[in-house]
Amino acid sequence: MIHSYLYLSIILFCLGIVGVISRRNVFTVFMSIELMLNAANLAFVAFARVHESMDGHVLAMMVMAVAAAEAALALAVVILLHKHKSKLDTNVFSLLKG
Amino acid sequence: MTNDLMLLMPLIIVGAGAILLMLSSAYQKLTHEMAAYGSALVFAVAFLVQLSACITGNAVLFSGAFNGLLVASSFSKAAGLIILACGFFTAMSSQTYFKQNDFCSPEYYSLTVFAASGMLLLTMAQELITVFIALEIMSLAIYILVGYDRKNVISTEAVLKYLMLGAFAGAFLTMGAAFVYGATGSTKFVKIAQYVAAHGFMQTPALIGGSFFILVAFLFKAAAFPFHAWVVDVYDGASVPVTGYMATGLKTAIFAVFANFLVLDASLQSGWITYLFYIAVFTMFVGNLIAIGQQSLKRMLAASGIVHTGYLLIALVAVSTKDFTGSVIAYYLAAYAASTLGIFCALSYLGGAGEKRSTFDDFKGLAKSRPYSAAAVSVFLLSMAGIPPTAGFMGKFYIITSAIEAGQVTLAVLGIVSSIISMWYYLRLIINMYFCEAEEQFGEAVPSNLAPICTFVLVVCVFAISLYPVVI
Amino acid sequence: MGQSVHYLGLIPLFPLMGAVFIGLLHVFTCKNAKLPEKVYGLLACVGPVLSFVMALKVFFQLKALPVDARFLSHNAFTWFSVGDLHINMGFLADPLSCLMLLFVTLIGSLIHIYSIGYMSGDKNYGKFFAYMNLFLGSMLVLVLGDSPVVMFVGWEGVGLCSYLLISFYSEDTNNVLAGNKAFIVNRIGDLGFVLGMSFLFWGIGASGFDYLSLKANVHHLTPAIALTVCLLLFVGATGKSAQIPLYVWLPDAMAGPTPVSALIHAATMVTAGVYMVARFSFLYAHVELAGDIVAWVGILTALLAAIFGMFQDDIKKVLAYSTVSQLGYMFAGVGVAAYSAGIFHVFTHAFFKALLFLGAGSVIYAMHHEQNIWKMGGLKAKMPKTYLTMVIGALALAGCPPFSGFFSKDEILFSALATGHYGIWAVGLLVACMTAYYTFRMIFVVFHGEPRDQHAFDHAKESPAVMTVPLIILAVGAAFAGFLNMPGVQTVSHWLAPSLTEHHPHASSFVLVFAMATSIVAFLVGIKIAYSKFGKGAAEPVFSGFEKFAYNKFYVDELYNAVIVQPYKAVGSSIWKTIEPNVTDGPVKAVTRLYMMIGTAFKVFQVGYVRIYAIYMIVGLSLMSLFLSQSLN
Amino acid sequence: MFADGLFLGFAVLAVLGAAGLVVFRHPMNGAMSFVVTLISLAGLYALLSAKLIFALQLIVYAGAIMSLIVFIIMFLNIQPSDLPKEETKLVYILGGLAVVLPIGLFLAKIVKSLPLSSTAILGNDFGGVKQVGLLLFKDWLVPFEIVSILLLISLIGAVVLAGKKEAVK
Amino acid sequence: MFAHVLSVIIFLPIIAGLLLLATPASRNIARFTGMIVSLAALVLSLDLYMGFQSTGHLEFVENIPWIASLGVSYALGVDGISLFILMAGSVLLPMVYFVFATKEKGYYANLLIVQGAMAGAVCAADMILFYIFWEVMLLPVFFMLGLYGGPKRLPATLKITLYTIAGSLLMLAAIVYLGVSYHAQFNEWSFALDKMAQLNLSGRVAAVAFFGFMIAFAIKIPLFPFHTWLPDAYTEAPTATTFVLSAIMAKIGVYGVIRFVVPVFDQEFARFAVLLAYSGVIGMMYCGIAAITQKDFKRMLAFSSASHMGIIALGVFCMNVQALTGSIYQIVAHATSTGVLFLFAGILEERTQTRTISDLGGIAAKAPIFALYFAIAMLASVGLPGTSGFIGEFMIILGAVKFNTAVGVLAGTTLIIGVCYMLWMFQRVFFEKATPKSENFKDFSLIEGLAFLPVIILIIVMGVYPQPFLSKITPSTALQFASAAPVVAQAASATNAHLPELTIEQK
Repeated sequence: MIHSYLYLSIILFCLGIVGVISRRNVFTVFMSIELMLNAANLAFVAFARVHESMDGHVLAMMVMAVAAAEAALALAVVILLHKHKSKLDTNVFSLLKG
Repeated sequence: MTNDLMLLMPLIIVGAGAILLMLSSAYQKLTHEMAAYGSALVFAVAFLVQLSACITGNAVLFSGAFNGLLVASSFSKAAGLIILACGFFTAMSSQTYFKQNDFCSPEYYSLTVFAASGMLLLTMAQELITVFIALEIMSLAIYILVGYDRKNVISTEAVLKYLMLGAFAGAFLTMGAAFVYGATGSTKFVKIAQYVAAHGFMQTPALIGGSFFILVAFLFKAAAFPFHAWVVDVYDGASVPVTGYMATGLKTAIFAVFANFLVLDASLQSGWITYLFYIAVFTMFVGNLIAIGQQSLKRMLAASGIVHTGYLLIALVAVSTKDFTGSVIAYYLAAYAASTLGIFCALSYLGGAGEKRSTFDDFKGLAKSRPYSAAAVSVFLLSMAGIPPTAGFMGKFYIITSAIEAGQVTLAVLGIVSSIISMWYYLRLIINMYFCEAEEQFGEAVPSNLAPICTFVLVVCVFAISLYPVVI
Repeated sequence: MGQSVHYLGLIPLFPLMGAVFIGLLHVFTCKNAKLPEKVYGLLACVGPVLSFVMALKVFFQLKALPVDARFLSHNAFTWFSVGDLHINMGFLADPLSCLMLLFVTLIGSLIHIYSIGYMSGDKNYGKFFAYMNLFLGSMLVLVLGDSPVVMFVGWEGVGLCSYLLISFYSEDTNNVLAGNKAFIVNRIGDLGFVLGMSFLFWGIGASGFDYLSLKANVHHLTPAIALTVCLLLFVGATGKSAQIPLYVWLPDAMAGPTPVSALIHAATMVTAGVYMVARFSFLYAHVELAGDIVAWVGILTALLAAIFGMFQDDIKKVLAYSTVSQLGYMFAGVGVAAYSAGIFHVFTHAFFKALLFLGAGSVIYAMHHEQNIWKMGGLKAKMPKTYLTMVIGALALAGCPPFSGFFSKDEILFSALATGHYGIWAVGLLVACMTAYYTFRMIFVVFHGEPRDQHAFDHAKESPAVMTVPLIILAVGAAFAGFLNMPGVQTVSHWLAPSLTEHHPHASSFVLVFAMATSIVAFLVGIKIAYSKFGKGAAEPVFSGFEKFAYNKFYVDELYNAVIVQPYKAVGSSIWKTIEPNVTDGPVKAVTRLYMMIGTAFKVFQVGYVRIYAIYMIVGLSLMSLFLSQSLN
Repeated sequence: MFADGLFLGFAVLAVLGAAGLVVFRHPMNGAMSFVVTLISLAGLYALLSAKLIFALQLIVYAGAIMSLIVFIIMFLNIQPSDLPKEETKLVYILGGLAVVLPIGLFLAKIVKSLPLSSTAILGNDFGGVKQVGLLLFKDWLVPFEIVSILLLISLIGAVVLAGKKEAVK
Repeated sequence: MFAHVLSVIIFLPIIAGLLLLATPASRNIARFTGMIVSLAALVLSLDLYMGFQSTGHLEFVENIPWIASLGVSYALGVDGISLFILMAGSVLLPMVYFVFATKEKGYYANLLIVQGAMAGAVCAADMILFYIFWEVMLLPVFFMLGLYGGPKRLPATLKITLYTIAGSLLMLAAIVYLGVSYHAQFNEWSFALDKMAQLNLSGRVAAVAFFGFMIAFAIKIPLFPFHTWLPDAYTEAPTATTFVLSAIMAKIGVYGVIRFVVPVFDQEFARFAVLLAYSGVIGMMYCGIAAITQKDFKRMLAFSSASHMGIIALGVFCMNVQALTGSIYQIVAHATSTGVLFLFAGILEERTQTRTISDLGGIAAKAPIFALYFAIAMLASVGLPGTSGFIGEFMIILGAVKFNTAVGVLAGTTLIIGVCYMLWMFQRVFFEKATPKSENFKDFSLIEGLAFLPVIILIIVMGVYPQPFLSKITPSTALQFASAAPVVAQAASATNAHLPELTIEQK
């Protein structure tokens, strides 16, 4: 039964990956990453349930904190990008190549 | 107890120093030069303390309070020393660099110190989430440093790429941690090791998957194939001192934790050897192939960084889980750090305002006007290329020896071949500096003497390290 | 073991020292302060004369010894010694080398004296005498060396000197080319010599590599090796002594000053090959086949050279070809195991050929370096001494009894007949006839008839005493040296016996008489034809058909040039123009090009789109997870 | 039964939300559908009897983080013109799914190999604030402390990168 | 004679050179420093030579542990084989400072460094130490070639550098392999040369390691077909560099073969000896024939040098004491003759401003002393008896004939090939009529004459009275075969089966 939770988390994780690699919209990309983190959290909590130890919960909290920090930074970067090009397209930013 | 405190002291000093710098940077009075000296001081002190702390074997820090999440070992100490030295030289060269480029503010230096604290944590962390957080501390600080030049779209692009992919990799790390937790019921290295010893590695699929994702994250940060693509652009976009810092300190920290994780158990390491083997080979060759075509020096160095990652992976493949000291890895990292930092130090004052000299051709005829700097740069390049009697050679020698001793003759030979391939793009710069006529003058005065001094100190280091024997 | 005498080493040393001394003197003075020629002349003659005196001393000391113990040796120092290879810088004087010693030093001294006059006024006077001394020294090393290796030192030394002296007038490219030709052809022979020595060493050299030990161990040699060694050594001899196929250098060598031609290319150096074969008589006597090959090569050379000789118009070329032909005789002699006969011919030939050359030199000197016989004529009135001496030389060469040439040549033919080599005897006889013809053709054209170039004729006059005196002395030798070994006397043969392994054929006196008679007839026929054609002066003939062919020496030089020289050069240029850049260096070039190509090609992957980088990651990941899920059970 | 029903509902919602996030063109729509996912995840946490996490998920994630994101999206008042024209979006998504499939299967395989265990709701003392808090401050002190550093850094980062010190040319 | 004489010989020049580079010294100071230091090194090595006991084993040994955990140590020592290469360097290099007066500071400094490095490579008794010096040797050459070379120097520089480094890196792998297998067999770490002989290696990996060494040395020597870097490098390099490369550095390649390959890989060596011998002899002929059509006398000398190296290498591969001794002797002889010839070529180039043979002529008349010296050196290089060139060449051919008849005969052709191009060049440059370029060619000054005199005398002495030198060499060479006697003997008998064959074909 617990497996279904894990399958779900896997599905979400994979959807997150798909979001990252298939979208050019900065926001979507970052949110997809958040989605992956959430999938991880779900796994943590599910496993905590399996082991009946609450370490998983703590870990999930930590992940949330990190996610928050990352999100803040990501948004700052997004603002910066928008200031420069007023575009949200990641492909616009490809001056560095070759 | 006091011993634990002593061992933790560098981290404490760095953390406190970082926070102090951050706070004091709120005052308008504090010029960024003072901040530079402050951070340098912090690094220096921490370095000395680290040096004074003598470690043999592993010492669990504050096992009571910290619950065994932080462990200091001779390896972590060595890594810590390298990291702190990198920080020190970065601060110094930054001071000179920002004489010619004005987008600096005191926070810059507090961030370098913060990054260092993250790296130190990474070397000592013995638990996955701690590792994750430390990694993020380090990475976030570096992201900010990379994007520090806000006026410059290039650096913004760099930070976008780095941040996005870094977070992406971080997600894998968490997922991996989750699976490891699911498999073993804990994320502490000790517990994991016990579990593996009890149940075996290949018999625990969740552990395989988890460690797989964790390795992916590490490989990404270490810029191994196929997770290497970002590194060239990000190095290119970042400002010179930051690039140097990333190339050396960050890599050191990553490989420290990588090794720590990999040597948890023999079966775990042997389970990954095959993959690491191929990854190492591809990393070396892809790195070389990217480096060959580059015109910009920073991009070339980034690519060569990939190649060196490959060599370090060889060392990881060859590493023995019994009585692991990591001396080979530490030595190679030190050698590599010395020469790479040296080059970036030199670039930070040779590059000119706004890094107007960045390609191979810009350095033609350097030897005429700046003989000593050219000589220093040549030394660093030779060290990277692994020509004796520089540190780079000894590092390569140790790695090959350990590889062959571990029975990885093929890998050793391939490593040799790749270093043959790499020869050309190192020599190319020397040839430009010495044998070509100058296209433009290097007339402008050196803004300040710190970076030059550091460069020559590092030249000394390159030779000193090469003569210093290590224990395998 | 024969007794050891220390002055043996001095014999070569005197001329060598002289060479060094004169050479340095010349080098350091030629630019600014020129020394008077007299100084050089005197210095130059000291060495040879002293050596000659020493040679006499050696001779008498040997004579004093009992016949079977007739050799003196001197071991100067260990030259080099590695493993079993022990080479001493040792000298050996036995009857054979003593004989050579005597006439080499004698004729050498005479020619040095002659040169004082001949070379007067040459701006490289000093250099010339340095070379001459050096040559004499090397020749003496060759003669006295007690092991093949030491002999080889002299062997190459004389080669070098002949190179230097042929290209003496180095302003003119042709002379230098002639010199190069001589040296290179000699080197081809030397290759044979060296290889021969190597085989000999690995055969029996381990226990001592000097002649005495070799002679002692020769029976240990397997027939195959023995034959190989003989033939290889003979290759060396053909090079040095201008036999087929390596004779081509000698006629060109006449580019050098005439005394050089007399000393090196007639009297001494070119006979080194014969001497060497005689030295190895213990080996050649061992191998019938080798002997026959030597004999046939010799006699054919004699024939060929005689044919060429009949059509030359350069006085020195005539003599050169006659030299080649006489050398052929000598090889025929040693080939049929009549070593003493061969050596004896060497001995007599040295006298009359040196004489002829010096006479020719004196003529050339008088005609202001005109060498074409068709520009001369009637000179006997102008230069009687020269004429007389030359006629003596010519008679000796043509084998007119009782001159020296007759006895020596006759003995060779006789022993060919006696040992049953009829073919060789027949050819030899023919050659004898031809020899008489071309010799007297020359004499008649040069000295008899009307002067063809009046102007030159008017200025021609007898040469100074310093030149004519040696002529006279040589003439005496040429006239009477023959009696030393006339049938029944055989002084020389007996003298040489201890150092040669030969068994004299016991032929009936009829054979002896027959041989003599036939060769006299041959001589008469030859001289008759010559007289009838050129006796009373004749115009320069125009050749056609076979004559033309022979006049152009059967186009052998052209052939060699086309078959060997040009291809060699072509290969050389093709190597570094075509093969080097494309074949040997090709792979390297290809690798570099590939390297650069890949380098530039790989930039494509760094597209700069962050999403693509993420895709790289994921693709890699999914591939790895594919493999991993295999490994999961 | 009831729990299973709830699980099913939440799961479907979560997946749909995630899919929406991936598919929608405008980030705002994406954000909204992502909120759905987050909330349903909170529900799932509750089902897994992780009470504190359930709360945090709602407060921190669905509350703070998402509102921050939405705020920024509004703040930048993105016109459709600013958005990238992703004509090939579908292709990429399908391709991405294809690429990701092996990873998913690999993970699924792992999960399959794990032992089954019930998900019955546990008593009060599991996942409650007190227990988790104790755990947090006793065993997990180090991560807790260093997270503070992390947040500090992100704070600086926000200031440095997005701060309005001088106008960006 | 004091304790660390070898270290001094090695490091005195290196340190002096580095100091010169580090300080803004004038070119004159640099030159005189060079003179003094190299002369000091010469004195020391002469002292060494006198004190040499010719035991056949290493002498003047210094051994200081360096990397204890890997058994790497700073170990030096010379035996009869290395002594002569060391001497060649010490004797020849001082000349350069006398002959070339007006070069840049770096020129002299780099020369000093390369001198020290070469001495180190020859004296090193530890493989790692050897490798370090071996690589360091290359760097000054790289800089001299690139900085002071001819117009087309850059490609030449790159080619020689990459080529050589590629080879030597492979050697590094082989060295490490040896060290590790020593550890595996004797359970102690060591890279000491003398211990490696005890290893018994076999199997494919051993063969690979063998080629790892062989290729490195083959490139350095250079052995056909790895010689393609040579003509460009020798031609473009400044004279002193060409001199160093041809006179000493190439020899260190041969030395390497004798030192590493023969004792350690005796089986592989015996197995591939014939192949190697052929490559040596083919190289000799190939380069010799190529030399005759060269228009540029420096390039011609380059080819001739390559050709001689082929013969020298052949001597090593013939696996008998005569040939080996011969090739060591030839090493010195060739260093003196060809090395000096390159210097003369440099002088010619400086005074006539041309390297084209056809631009020159009649120099013998203009400059008799120069011509005399040149002629003597040339005759030595064509191996005329009485000069140093003959002894070695003769012994090599002798040994080659024993080793394998065909190889021996081919090797003999060097007598002819060598003389062809040399005479041809001599004729064009020194004989014939003077050309505008060589019209007012200045003869040697007294200084130059005296500077070269010792070498010229050495050439003669080594030809006339070689035994004293040989007696110092032979013990070591004999030892070489004492160590690997059975294998080599069996191999020799295998390759020496030509005698019966011959008998058959004669019957």
